[in-house]
Amino acid sequence: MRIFVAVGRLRLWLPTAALVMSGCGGPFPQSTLLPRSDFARATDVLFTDIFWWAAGVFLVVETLLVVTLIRFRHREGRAAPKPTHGHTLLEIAWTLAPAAILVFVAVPTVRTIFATSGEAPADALKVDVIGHQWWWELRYPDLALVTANELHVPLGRAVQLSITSADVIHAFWAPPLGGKRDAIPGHVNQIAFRADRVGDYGGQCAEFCGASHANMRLRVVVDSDSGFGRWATEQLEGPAAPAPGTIAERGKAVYARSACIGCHTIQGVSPGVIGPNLTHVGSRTTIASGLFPNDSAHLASWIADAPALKPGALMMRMKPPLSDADIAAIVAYLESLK
Amino acid sequence: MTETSHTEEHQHPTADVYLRVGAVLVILTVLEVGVFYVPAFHTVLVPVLLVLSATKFALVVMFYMHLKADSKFFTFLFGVPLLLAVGVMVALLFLFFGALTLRGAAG
Amino acid sequence: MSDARGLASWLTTTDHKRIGLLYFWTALAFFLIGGIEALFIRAQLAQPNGRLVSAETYNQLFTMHGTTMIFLALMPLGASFFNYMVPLQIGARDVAFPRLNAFSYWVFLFGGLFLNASWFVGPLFHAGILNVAPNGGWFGYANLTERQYSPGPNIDFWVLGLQILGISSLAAGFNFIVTILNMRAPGMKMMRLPVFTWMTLVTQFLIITAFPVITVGLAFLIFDRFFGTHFYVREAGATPILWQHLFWLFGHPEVYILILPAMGVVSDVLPTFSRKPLFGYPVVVYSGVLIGLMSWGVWSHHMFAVGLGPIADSVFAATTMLIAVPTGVKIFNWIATLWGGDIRGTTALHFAVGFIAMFIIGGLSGVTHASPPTDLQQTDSYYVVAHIHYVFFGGTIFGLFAGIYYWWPKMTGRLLDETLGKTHFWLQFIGMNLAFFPMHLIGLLGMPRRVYTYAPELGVGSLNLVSTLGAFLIALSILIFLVNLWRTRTRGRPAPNDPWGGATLEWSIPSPPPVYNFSVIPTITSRLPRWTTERHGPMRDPPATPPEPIHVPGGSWWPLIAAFGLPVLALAPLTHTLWVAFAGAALLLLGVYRWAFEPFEV
Amino acid sequence: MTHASATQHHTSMGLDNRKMAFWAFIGSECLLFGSLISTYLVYKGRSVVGPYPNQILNIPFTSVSTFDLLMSSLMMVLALAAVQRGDMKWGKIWLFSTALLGLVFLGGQVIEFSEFVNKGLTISTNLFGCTFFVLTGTHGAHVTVGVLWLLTLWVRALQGKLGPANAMTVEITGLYWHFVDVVWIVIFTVVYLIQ
Ligand code: HEA
Ligand code: HEA
Ligand code: HEC
Ligand code: CUA
Ligand SMILES: [Cu+2]
Repeated sequence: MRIFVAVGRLRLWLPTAALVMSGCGGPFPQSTLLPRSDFARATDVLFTDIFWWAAGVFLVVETLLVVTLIRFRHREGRAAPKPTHGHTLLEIAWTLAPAAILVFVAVPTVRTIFATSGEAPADALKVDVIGHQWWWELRYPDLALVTANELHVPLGRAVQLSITSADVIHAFWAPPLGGKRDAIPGHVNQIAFRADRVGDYGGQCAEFCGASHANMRLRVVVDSDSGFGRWATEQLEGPAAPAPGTIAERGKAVYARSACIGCHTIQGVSPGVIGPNLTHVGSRTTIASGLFPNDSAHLASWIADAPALKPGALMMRMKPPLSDADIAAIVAYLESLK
Repeated sequence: MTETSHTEEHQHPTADVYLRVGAVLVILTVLEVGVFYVPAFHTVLVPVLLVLSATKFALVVMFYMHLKADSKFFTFLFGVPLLLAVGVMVALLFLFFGALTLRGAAG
Repeated sequence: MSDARGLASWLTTTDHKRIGLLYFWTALAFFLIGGIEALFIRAQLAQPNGRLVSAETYNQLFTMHGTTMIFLALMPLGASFFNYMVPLQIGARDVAFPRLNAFSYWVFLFGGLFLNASWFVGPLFHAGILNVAPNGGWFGYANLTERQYSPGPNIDFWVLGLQILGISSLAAGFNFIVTILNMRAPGMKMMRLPVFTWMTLVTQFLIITAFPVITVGLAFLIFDRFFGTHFYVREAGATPILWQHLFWLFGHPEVYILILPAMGVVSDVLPTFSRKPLFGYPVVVYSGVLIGLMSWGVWSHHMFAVGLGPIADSVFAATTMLIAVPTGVKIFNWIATLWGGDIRGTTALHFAVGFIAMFIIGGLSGVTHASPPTDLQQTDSYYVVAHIHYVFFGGTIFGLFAGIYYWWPKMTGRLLDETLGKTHFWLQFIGMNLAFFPMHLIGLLGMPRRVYTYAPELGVGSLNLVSTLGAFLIALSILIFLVNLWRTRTRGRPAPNDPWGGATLEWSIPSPPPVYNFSVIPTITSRLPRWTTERHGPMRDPPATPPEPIHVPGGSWWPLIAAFGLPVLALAPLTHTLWVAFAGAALLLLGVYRWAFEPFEV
Repeated sequence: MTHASATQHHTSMGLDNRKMAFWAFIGSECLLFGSLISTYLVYKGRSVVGPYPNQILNIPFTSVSTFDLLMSSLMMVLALAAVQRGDMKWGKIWLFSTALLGLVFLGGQVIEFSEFVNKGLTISTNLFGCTFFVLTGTHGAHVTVGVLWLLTLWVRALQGKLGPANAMTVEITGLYWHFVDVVWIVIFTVVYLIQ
């Protein structure tokens, strides 16, 4: 058993092979083969284990098949084959052998099921993850902090995600940190993990959820402990008030009289809950659930016509349309909300 | 699966048997409704009702549908899916009411 | 009537052989449609940020691809062999209920046309063409498929279409169960049945037990969508997970419905071409029965990410892994059949061996799915897509192609060209590995399934390109197959009764068989009636001309008319017109009544 | 209903083709009703608004319906026995009374349903309404088909086209009818008595 786990670790060639084959090099931000948390490591070890058993079975059976085909291929003049009908001992053997192998797969499987069942220690950082068509709402109940699409977690500290959905079924998946769990309306699913390397990882909704399922992405940022504290403190502050006379201030006024307030929350400015909380939207690196960089050009075209950028996006085109100047003002305002 | 190549004329029960089975069915139904109304039975209501209705079920199937006397193969053809259906029902109840789960989300 | 030609004779036919051919050509057409949909999918995904089709179109493409391949291509391709071969293999003149058989076919055809009509009828619903085809995936998870989240007619086509197709499968199921159990020639004991027939029997049992469950699940969805019920609506206290249970209770047996016939074909082809009886016949048969039974206890392995709790996950992991045992037993028996044989490398044998080689890969990736913790990283990613295609394409399709090359001479009287056949095989073999093997890695590297686009940063662009090339290589191989079919029509070598030296009954009669199949119903004394075994000499083939005249029943219009009632009925909710419902019901009733009281003799 | 094999005398298992098909059909129906009943059970007590079962189910009334359906099963076997011994006079009477009792049952269901609707329970009111109406409605649809089928046989009998030679047809009708009855036995217990 042990031996095989050890051998399994040698299977580092897998990601390497992928690197070679994909040619483009670079990191794989959503790879399941580069685990970055205890949860992901546990499943990866198990996968490695099963992989080698499977590879062994594959080699043995395919070799047997090929050897048989070559050895007993038709040759002129070969005597008629002996009509064997069966062999009881053989049958028993090839029933028991796979069954025995499966025991070696099943036992660690069950152990890992219980180890990864989502229970975290009491002091874990709690995050509520709520799937929406097609973005992620993230709430840190203990910090009274609400954000969207970019999950920040501290290095080395247990994190407990409570996952649910506001509309249809989604699935939360940040591969380097661990396997997915469905976000189901009316249910709460849990994932617990402890990230073990600082970094910026990709993730994505994995359950088909309608038009923009492909565009329901996610970023997970594992911060150092102090980095996380800094981020949290910033997020907890009220929204920055734009300096008087700036274009951003005008943007705030346009925002406050536009439809935006019906859907978006900016602390102290608007209470909407249909779209992502924008209180600190300027501090995020991407918009529209990880689709576009958070820059003025993208913000402007997003505000002008979101569904054109993201099929089906539930932030419809503004009617009546905002003027370019108004949009520019709003963009300036949003960018000021660090 | 047996190999019967000869055609058997199965002996169907007589009207007399049918009537008697009918009488038992009526009595069982009266019992069921009775049990339902007697408060003293409420703790054991569910098992009692299940037994009574399973008995009725079996009586109709065995006598009116002739499974008792007819080819065993028909019993097989009916019994296997029936067992599957019961199994599915039990499994779903377990899955939904959490008896099988520590913290299942399905319930 | 017997040898009648012309359109009407096909529309009214009750001859299992003609119905088998109808199934074959219809299913082949749907296979090409499903394949073309796959090519669009692959072209879109050839590189990151693909722009060939829109998100909406893509969602329709993969939904219709999966639905078409499963319900309109593979199941009916299997059905074409059930129809054509089972009566021949058991020594019968027809199936037990020939008109019910015709009914099944017509219902299937109308159901398939109904589903695919959705591509073109957008304008009737104030939408563009290519706009209202089903778009919820082949397992149509509620509550996305509820009216609230899918307001258009897309999902309506899907639920109503599948409901119609279910009726077709159920009717055929009862028919073939009775046919196989009750219409066997004298001496054809159960344990002498060819394995293909045995696996057909198991498949039919799975059909008649699994389809009612999806019928109920779909009925709930239909009620939710049209009549305001809340079977899958969270706000009413219900849960969308019920749909998942009902769907997979059906869905898992369904995947074995798709593989068992192919396993049957392989079990018949290997002995013929290694000139050796099937090794461990009873074990192969019983393991098939066991697989059928066990397939009822594993459905939640499609729901590991749902969070059923560690105990349920462990139970379903264990039952799922256990299925590997009877499946493995089959594989080993097949290899043992080849062992010591005199293996003739015909195209049919190539495909049968290809089945074994490729199915193992799919089965083993299935075992990695069966472990819930590892599946959490794989489910809903391309790794699952790889698994699906190794078992469906590497398994079912290879098995069915083995059947086509094996039985084509019997069905048409012409041998397919072997050179073209082997070219087809090798291109398809290489193509499928290019297309589907990289998907394992694509999935492990984090690409979810059912995405119309992916970011270049994922690093899976080149792998996807390879996969797309593989898909087009498969298309090329299929084109070669079509050329082979076409050439063979006129230029194929005429087939004798028995071009391969087969052991089973279908080879004892002319190719193609006469309407009455057997001039004299044979009496069977051995499992390999046409071979010399230790205890038996080969049987004498039935005489070329029947010693006494054989009465062949005429055709009937009523199955067609009754079947036509179903799509009409399905139109009623779609068009919100009550009289259409009455018209459909009237057609159905009329058809059934006339059919029930029409004189018809066998 | 198909007579395709009516003239088929020899079968491998010595069993009638149609009867075998019909038992397979009944097996299949087990899973249909099994799924419906499972759904009823897993959704039991999950309705978020009333009316709830104990406020609305009328046990005495349904007990009478249940009795009625049981008696119709008895009539059905008596009809079969009569047809088998060639007593077409009683055959007709029993067939007709079976159908009649079936109609009474359906009438009861119509009364029950409309009373529920009056009391505010429709198919879309709550989960109880959804599962109750779809389950009992599916059963009612089966009864309706059975009544049509029985009446068809009865008319054939009146026309003199039904005799001991068609006893198998009557037997199969009976199988269907009794199966619909046993499903009701389960529904009566699970839906009405076990609240
Ligand atoms: C023909 C169809 C077919 C077949 C035969 C199988 C066979 C198997 N499948 Fe597969 N499966 C599908 C079609 C099929 N599957 C489809 C379509 C889906 C996806 C549906 C969707 O989401 O769209 C799916 C998904 C699926 C899942 C869910 C994945 C997910 O969505 O997360 C799982 C999980 O357990 C699974 C497991 C298995 C297993 C264990 C087998 C076993 O039966 C395999 C057994 C065979 C072998 C193991 C190889 C031979 C054996 C030996 C040589 C013996 C020695 C072996 C060992 C000791 C291991 N399958
Ligand atoms: C059942 C069998 C089956 C078969 C045979 C196939 C065959 C193929 N499948 Fe499919 N597939 C599924 C069942 C099947 N698939 C299912 C169930 C899903 C899941 C759907 C869902 O998620 O809901 C799926 C999903 C699926 C996806 C994932 C989509 C997504 O998640 O976004 C992809 C992607 O590459 C794919 C590709 C292919 C390819 C390239 C083939 C090829 O093998 C196809 C080969 C065939 C051809 C290429 C046809 C040949 C045509 C010609 C030669 C042209 C001739 C033209 C004329 C005569 C006019 N399939
Ligand atoms: C009908 C509701 C609605 C209105 C009105 C609306 N939005 Fe949105 N907004 C959304 C939704 C929903 C999203 C998430 C869309 C997605 O990512 O799929 C969103 C996303 C955004 C985002 C990206 C946030 C992120 O973190 O990814 C910005 C910025 C934004 N909206 C700004 C605005 C502005 C400015 C206005 C007014 C001019 C506005 N919205 C009006 C619903 C709305
Ligand atoms: Cu959300 Cu897919
Ligand atoms: Cu499965």
